[in-house]
Amino acid sequence: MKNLSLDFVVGLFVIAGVTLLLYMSVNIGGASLSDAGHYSLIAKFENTSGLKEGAFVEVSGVRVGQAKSIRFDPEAFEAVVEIVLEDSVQVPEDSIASIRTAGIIGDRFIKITPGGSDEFLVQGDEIIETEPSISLEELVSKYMFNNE
Amino acid sequence: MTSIISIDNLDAHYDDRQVLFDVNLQVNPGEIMVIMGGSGSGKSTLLKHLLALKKPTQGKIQIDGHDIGSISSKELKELRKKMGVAFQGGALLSSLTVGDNVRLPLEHNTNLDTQTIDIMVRLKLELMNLAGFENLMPAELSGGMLKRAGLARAVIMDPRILCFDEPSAGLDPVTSVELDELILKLREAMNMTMIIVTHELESAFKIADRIMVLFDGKVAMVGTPDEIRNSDDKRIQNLINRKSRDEEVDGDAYLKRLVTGD
Amino acid sequence: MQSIMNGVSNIGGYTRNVISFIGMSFVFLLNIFKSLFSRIPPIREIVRQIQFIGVKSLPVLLVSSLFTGMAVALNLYNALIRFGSADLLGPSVAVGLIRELGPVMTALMIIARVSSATCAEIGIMRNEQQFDALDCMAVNSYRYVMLPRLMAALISLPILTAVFDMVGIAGGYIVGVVIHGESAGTYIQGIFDTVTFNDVLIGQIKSLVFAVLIIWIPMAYGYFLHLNRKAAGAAGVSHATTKAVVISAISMLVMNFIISSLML
Amino acid sequence: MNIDITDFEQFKVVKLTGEVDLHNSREVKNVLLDEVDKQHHVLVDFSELDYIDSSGMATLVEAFNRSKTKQVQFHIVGAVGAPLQVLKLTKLDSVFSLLDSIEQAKG
Repeated sequence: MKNLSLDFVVGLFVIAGVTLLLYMSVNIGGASLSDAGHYSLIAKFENTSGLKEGAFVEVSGVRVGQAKSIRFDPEAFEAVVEIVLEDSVQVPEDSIASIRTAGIIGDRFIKITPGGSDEFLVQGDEIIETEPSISLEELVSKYMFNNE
Repeated sequence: MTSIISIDNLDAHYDDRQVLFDVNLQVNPGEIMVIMGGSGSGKSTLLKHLLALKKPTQGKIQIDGHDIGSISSKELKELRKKMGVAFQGGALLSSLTVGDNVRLPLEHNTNLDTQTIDIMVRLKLELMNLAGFENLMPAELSGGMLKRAGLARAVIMDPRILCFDEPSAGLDPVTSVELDELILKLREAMNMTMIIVTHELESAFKIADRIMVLFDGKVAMVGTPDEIRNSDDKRIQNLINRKSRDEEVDGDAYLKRLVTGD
Repeated sequence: MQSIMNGVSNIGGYTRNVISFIGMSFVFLLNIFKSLFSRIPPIREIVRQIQFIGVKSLPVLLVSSLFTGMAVALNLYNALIRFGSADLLGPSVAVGLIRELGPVMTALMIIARVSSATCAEIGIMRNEQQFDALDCMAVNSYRYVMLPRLMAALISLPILTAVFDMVGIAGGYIVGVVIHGESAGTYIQGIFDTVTFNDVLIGQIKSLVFAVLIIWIPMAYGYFLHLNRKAAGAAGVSHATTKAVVISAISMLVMNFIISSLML
Repeated sequence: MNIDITDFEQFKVVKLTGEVDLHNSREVKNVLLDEVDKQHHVLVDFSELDYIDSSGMATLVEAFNRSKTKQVQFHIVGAVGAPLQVLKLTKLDSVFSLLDSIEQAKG
């Protein structure tokens, strides 16, 4: 009986602990256990400054996916961002991907502004129209430069 | 008769200090060999070498035909199954009950049924007058009981060789006599070869077939109890007559030790 | 002149001892891992050790994590409110806990509770010749004594770290939402939006590495107790325990920095 | 070690030859328990037995205990030398019924 209760307590500890770990990884951390239910698109930006891998993707302010990878294309001098979206989210082919900032010191995220086309992008397609991230300094210096 | 244990020209060191000098010993099968000496004489070190817990600086130890200096770890494991060791304080695992301690070698080295093991454990505990202590923890036992439980564990595999470190140290005279009788009974029934390390003269003379006397890491004498008693070696006579080791004091050397510590 | 010579050779001797101890400790760790493959690990012992390392650490961990979370939230709130960014409280507390404070504080609590006890226990086993006895019984003491503790630590620490993180975040919730009246939705949704799987992963990798460090070091100090002949016996055990705790804590913190900088 | 089983009157005589130790006591156990379970009266013949260790003794204790619940006779015959010493050392001579010869079992 003594051994049984020891086993029971330890078993409970391990089961509860692993559940908690999985909850943390999947729900809070947003790890996807499988690739099913998702597809990915490509968007090329002139400047992704401040955007991080794992940054979320919004359509109309709703979080629908995340930036999976960001790499530099040395030939075109562009940043290539791989965006992973849920299957239920369909993006018209003339949509615009732009990098925005949440709040003044908040994270950068990708905003997709849907276009009007009836054709939808599928796995591996590219969002042609993009707007790069705008840095505050650039904005300010532009304003000062124009005023000169 | 070929000897079951033979030690040839054994030297041993602790760091830079030499503790055994050219020790030689042959032990015959079924013999009770007592290794006797005062504290610091190197007898515990000798035992450590016999158990292959320490590597000799020089010399050879053969047990049951195996040179334990060059033995493979697999052979050593097999050899150790044939050897039982009872340590001075019992050396029972403090996290296990007495019963679990005694059954440990069986559970690790045999595939006997649990019930058979149970009965074997109780047989040995009965033998050591420890019936009913099976489920106690080692911390709940007295020193003498720990020693007997350690002995029970040492003989649980019915080893051919039993090594016993200080059987009577720290025991009251009655318990110590009981333990001596138990050792003799064990030898008679199981025909074990025994190596017993002790500093107790009385028990040594009672149980030994032969005695080896160590002084400062050197063998002073090996012989039967009678030969030892009749020896004219002054140090042995001092040991037997319980005289302190008065030596001639060299005044100059003494002064030097006091002043410089050398 | 003589004293300079002595000083130099003391340093040399000390260095030699340290290096040989480090070498032996690595062989020791290797032997533990090797014993994993020799036979079925002793499950009974592993369960017992999880009970000791994991289950019994829960109460102290719950209290310390709650107050750590609250203290962190309190400080962050006071800093963030100056920039008008109190809505970032949730994410800040969560990321700080999951990446840094959770693994480190959990490891520190386990060092205080388990490492010291383990070193003392193994040191006493060495003193009482229990390892000699195991050797003589042909029982592999690595497999029987060390492996269960290592496995139990590897299982328990990630779980304890997760508990610490979650309770700490709850502590932050108490300070931010209950005491200072920030919006509960902002606090919680901010965490969901900000914390990435990478953050959780780093925290968990840390807790696994710490688990090895803080159980291996005290075990090695206890196991090699007899080699330091100047400090044997009870004094040796207390000396080794103190040293093991200090070295465990320091190497854990150094390793924390290394992992953080490698995985940022 | 060898195990021979012969019949004598109402008894099965299990004769152990050689040495019983950790490696073969399980075999002895299977034979003895098997006979006892078949409601046979058992005589264990020790006369050719050179050595028996405590696992062998434990085995005999198990079989003897089983014989009591099955209410069959269980005797040890012709124990001399080392096996007898072991029986005496473990005080099992007071537990088992020891006979000098097989013929004794009849009366």
